[in-house]
Amino acid sequence: MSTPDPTIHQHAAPTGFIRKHVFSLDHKVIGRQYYDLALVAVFLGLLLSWLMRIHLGWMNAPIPLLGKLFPSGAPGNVMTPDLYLSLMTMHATIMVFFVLTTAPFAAFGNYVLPIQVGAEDMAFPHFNMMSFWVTFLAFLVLISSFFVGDGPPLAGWTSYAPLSSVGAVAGPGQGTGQTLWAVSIAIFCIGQLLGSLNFITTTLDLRTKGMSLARLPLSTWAWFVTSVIGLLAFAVLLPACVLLILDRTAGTSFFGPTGLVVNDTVLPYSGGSPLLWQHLFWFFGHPEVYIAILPGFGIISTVLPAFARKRLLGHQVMIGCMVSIGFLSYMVWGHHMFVSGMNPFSALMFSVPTLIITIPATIAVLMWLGTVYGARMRYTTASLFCLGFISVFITGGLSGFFLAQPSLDTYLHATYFVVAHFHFVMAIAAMFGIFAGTHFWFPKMYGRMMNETLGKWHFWLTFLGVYCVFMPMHYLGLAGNVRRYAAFTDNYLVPLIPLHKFITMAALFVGATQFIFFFNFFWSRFRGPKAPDNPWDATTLEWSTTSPPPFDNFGGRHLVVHHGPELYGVEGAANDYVMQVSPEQVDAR
Amino acid sequence: MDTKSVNHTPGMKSYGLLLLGLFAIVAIEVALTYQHFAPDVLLPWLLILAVLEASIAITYYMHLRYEQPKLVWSLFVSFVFVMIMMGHMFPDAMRLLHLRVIHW
Amino acid sequence: MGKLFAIVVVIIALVSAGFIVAHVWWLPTPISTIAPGIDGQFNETMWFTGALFLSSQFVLAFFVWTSREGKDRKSKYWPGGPWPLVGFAIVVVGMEILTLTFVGSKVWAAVYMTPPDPDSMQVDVAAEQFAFNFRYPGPDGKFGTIHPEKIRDGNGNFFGLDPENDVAARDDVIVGTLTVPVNKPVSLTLHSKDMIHSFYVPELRIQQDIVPGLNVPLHFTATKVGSYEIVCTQLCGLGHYSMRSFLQVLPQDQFDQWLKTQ
Amino acid sequence: MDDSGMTFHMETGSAMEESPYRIPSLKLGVWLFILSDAVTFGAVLYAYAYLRVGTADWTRPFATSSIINAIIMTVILLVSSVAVLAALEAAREQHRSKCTLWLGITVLLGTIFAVLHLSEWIRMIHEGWRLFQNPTGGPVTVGMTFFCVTGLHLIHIVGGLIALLVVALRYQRGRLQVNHVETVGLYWHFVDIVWMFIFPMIYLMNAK
Ligand code: HEA
Ligand code: HEA
Ligand code: CUA
Ligand SMILES: [Cu+2]
Repeated sequence: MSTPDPTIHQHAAPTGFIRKHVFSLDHKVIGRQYYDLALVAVFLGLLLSWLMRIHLGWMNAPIPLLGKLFPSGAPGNVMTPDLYLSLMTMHATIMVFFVLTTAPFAAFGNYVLPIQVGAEDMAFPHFNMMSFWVTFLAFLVLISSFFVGDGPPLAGWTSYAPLSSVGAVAGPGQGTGQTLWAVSIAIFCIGQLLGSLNFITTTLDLRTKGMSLARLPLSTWAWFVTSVIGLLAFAVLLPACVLLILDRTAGTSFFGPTGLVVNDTVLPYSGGSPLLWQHLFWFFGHPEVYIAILPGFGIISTVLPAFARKRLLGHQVMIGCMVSIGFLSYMVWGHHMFVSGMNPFSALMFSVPTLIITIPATIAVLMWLGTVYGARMRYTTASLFCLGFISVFITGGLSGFFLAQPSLDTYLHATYFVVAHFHFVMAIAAMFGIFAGTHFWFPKMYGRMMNETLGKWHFWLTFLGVYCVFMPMHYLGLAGNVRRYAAFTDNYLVPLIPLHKFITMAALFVGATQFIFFFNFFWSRFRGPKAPDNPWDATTLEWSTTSPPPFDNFGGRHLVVHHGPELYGVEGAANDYVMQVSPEQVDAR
Repeated sequence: MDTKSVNHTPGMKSYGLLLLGLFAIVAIEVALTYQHFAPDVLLPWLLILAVLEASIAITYYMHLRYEQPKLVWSLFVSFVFVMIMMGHMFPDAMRLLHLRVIHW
Repeated sequence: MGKLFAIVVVIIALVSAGFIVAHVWWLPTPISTIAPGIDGQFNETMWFTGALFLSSQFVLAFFVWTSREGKDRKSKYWPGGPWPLVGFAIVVVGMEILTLTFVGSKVWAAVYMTPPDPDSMQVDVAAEQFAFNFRYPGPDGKFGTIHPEKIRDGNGNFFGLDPENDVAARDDVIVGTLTVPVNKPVSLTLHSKDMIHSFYVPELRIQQDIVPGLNVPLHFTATKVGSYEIVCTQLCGLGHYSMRSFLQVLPQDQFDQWLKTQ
Repeated sequence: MDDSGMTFHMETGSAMEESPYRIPSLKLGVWLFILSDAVTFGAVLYAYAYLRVGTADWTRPFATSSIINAIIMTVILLVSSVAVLAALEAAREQHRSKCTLWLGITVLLGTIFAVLHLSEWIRMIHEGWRLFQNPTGGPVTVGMTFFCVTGLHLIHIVGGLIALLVVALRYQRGRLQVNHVETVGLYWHFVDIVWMFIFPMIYLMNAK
């Protein structure tokens, strides 16, 4: 237990390059490191999704250079079915774990949370540093599966046993590749557990004077709830992955049933159950999807008021929504297993809480709508992404309403309807949350402003584009188009290929527009105009210090908080908004 | 650097007594085991005893009794809740028993 | 900027809904006794969520349209505060959840929780990478025992039977397409020899994973003569996309004919 | 309850809101770690229970001798818990050497536990139990679950021993304070408590 004594947690500013920028204990550096990791990851995931889309649109069209990258996977530059599945698996794993868990939660959380609560640093800086480097290691391990044996695994990001547990006989990539996948995810769990532990302790213990729980900004609330979910969810995925590794390497058969026969030979497994993996995975898996979206909730609820220039409608209600969603997220995991051979009675048992979870979500949406109502909206890129978030989250969430009913899921399960659903809520809504957060906090994180014009172009093209990409996937699903298909050869699928072609073109377009963002990001990061301390007239603590903040965040000052986080458009105040730290007296509306 | 828990604690004497209590529980568990009940009868009893044992250790050895009730509840509720939720696996395990491909 | 956003959102909402309303891409015509129930449930849900989708997107658009910055303007607050909205959501969504669950669980139970009709036709389904095989008990009405070690794809012994020692196995009829008589209840026993596969016939509105190590029961009654595709919907390896078979629904007499010729 | 809470943020100054739990962050951190680790054990035990419930002909491998061995292990672990408490008491009276002594005794007991544990393993391995093999011809899941669950616990024991050693040495040299002894103690009690469930679920439920 050689953790630093947290009660003397402020550590002297490091001098050497290594300690300053690489193995730094400073939560701000770690936050930026997480963000850069997410950027690299999302870039990779994006390229993979391009390759996938091209293949789905034009099954046997040669893709230049692909043969060079994957000699075995793409003879003559034409993608083989197994390569397609491998790319799909990597796309999903990278996006879900290394983008959607790192960017909104670990990156922004690390950077902003301690400042928003008025602390000099996280409670356990060493754990914090470990958390990042462990995650980074996990990423390397995952990527290395591109270069070993016969490539990355093809079992999908859910890695259902026995496909994932019997080893190389199951197909290309199921040898070393799948093992690396399991190892990588196991390591990742450790990293996130350390992170969650840190977040919770920091939020509870290191709040500056006057920052009562009631005065915490909603973003901090979101990260707090998220880390509680993470602390309990990753603790289940970790052993699950270890058991999977044991099944693959040590000959145990947790997930391997008796009498598996692959090419005429009986495999040595006995007595296990494939359903056990699904239970363990989804017990983590569903909370994970809320780990992905809740920070988005928080970011929107913090950013939207700053640009609507009014309080969020129902601050406490929003907290209630997030907490109850957190609770419910543990009662619903079986909705991924309705037709999995699970006890059909359990299906009903899982369906009801799943439907109930839509109520807090609906309330959250209504709170945002009510905030937009009659607002003096300032249309910046950040606020546009907030509005976009509301729109796409509604779209994506409502399709969950279908899937939540077993009687409909028997038709829709494993079709593109599901793909559409989770891309809307995850690939777009959560991403919009990230974008909003990026444009909002960029000045603080890098001390420079992002370019608004480029930002707005990026928003409009992305907003239109993603609807073109993922809305048609609902229609594919209605027509019964099965997901995870490397080619559409069934008679009833062939007529759908034109629609796939359209989606592909839209996807290429959307992907391309992301480069506007990448360019804007890097250009502004080094060339952008210097940022003032509080460019958005926002009220939370991070805006009461310099951009970027000094090493100890507040230059030795001990801030005292006097107000709640969202005092915008206050009558009779000096300048229509009241910083949390400003001592001026105002009647709380 | 001290907190409630540091200030007053049961003290070694009561620790010793509690230890004897724990031994007793273990003895009862073993005794029950050799009555050769059916597993589904035995397990609940063993678990109840184990929980009793654990709660003694948590409350006194880990001093949770002297912490803020808030802490007790946060930890207790979240853990028990998660465990109960995991119990949802079981209707399935039972079914496994019946659907198992016996001849395989 | 706000007006533009509002217009875009409205257009997106209308176009998206348009394709649904026009049924450009839609569920195939149902062919099973349970399908109407499911489709009813489906339409009910579609109406509700469709209404919510349009209403909420329009509301968003409208609010954005009317909210712009102005030095003089004071921002309006939602009349009555959050709680009425909370109540609204709980009531509206809650009621719908209740009704949907009430009806839906009946539908679900009819498919998965009711025992098959006692005099329904027994068919044994073996899934493997990447094919379905179907087995009829033959005249004796008994299935031969399965011996995994005897499974040979080469000589077509997909079920690992050994006719030498096993009388019941001798007359088992093994075919590659599922052929059933129309309007007769069929009860399948699904099992897989390697990975998890899935039995999915969109027209039947039925999907069921085939889990190795389990005998998963499934029953249906086809109501329309014709040939329909059975596809595998659970990722089972590189050939997943190519794993399929056909469901032949024949009139009773033709079915008996067919069974004889096997 | 309230008087004490104020005192502990001395170092960071009263410029802080006080923690709702009124305990040092380190202790809260350890409690959270224990929470998530408990969930991990819960998951593994659930996996074991799931497979066992789903298996008709489960073999019960443990003869009276191994049960007795398990009982001895249990007793030792329980005693070691009290030893840690003694160390804590000593630390509070600022008896550094006495505290280290008790920590040493804990380490000793823990080591004995581990040794007995391993000897049990070796015995079973000689009998032919493996992660993938059941000498009695019953389901192989028996050995598999046994080795995995107890193995996971053994790892925690070893980790705990190392932690105890580190704390003992650094506390002796005056590098650490009471609260470090307390937190390492918390972890050790937790390992003990986990065993309180493994003993009945793995051993007693599998007694011949
Ligand atoms: C960020 C991620 C995220 C989020 C937030 C959600 C949210 C929800 N998800 Fe989703 N889901 C995934 C990610 C996510 N999901 C993923 C990744 C998968 C697939 C995994 C895989 O198989 O690969 C999946 C799959 C999935 C399934 C399994 C489908 C299948 O495989 O067969 C189900 C079934 O119940 C489901 C349900 C839901 C529900 C009910 C919600 C609810 O929380 C939605 C709540 C939101 C709303 C209901 C919208 C709110 C707004 C309104 C209702 C408007 C109100 C306006 C007025 C009243 C005016 N999801
Ligand atoms: C966060 C998760 C995420 C994201 C962003 C995406 C993005 C995309 N996905 Fe992905 N996808 C999944 C998660 C995600 N996907 C999952 C879980 C699966 C299931 C796999 C399985 O079945 O096992 C899947 C599967 C999947 C399929 C189905 C494969 C199949 O079933 O056969 C397809 C097919 O078109 C697809 C396409 C796309 C496209 C075109 C994009 C993108 O092109 C959309 C455009 C991209 C963006 C709008 C995001 C841009 C973000 C940035 C530029 C940076 C943001 C900043 C930081 C992160 C710091 N995805
Ligand atoms: Cu069989 Cu997919
Ligand atoms: Cu889910």
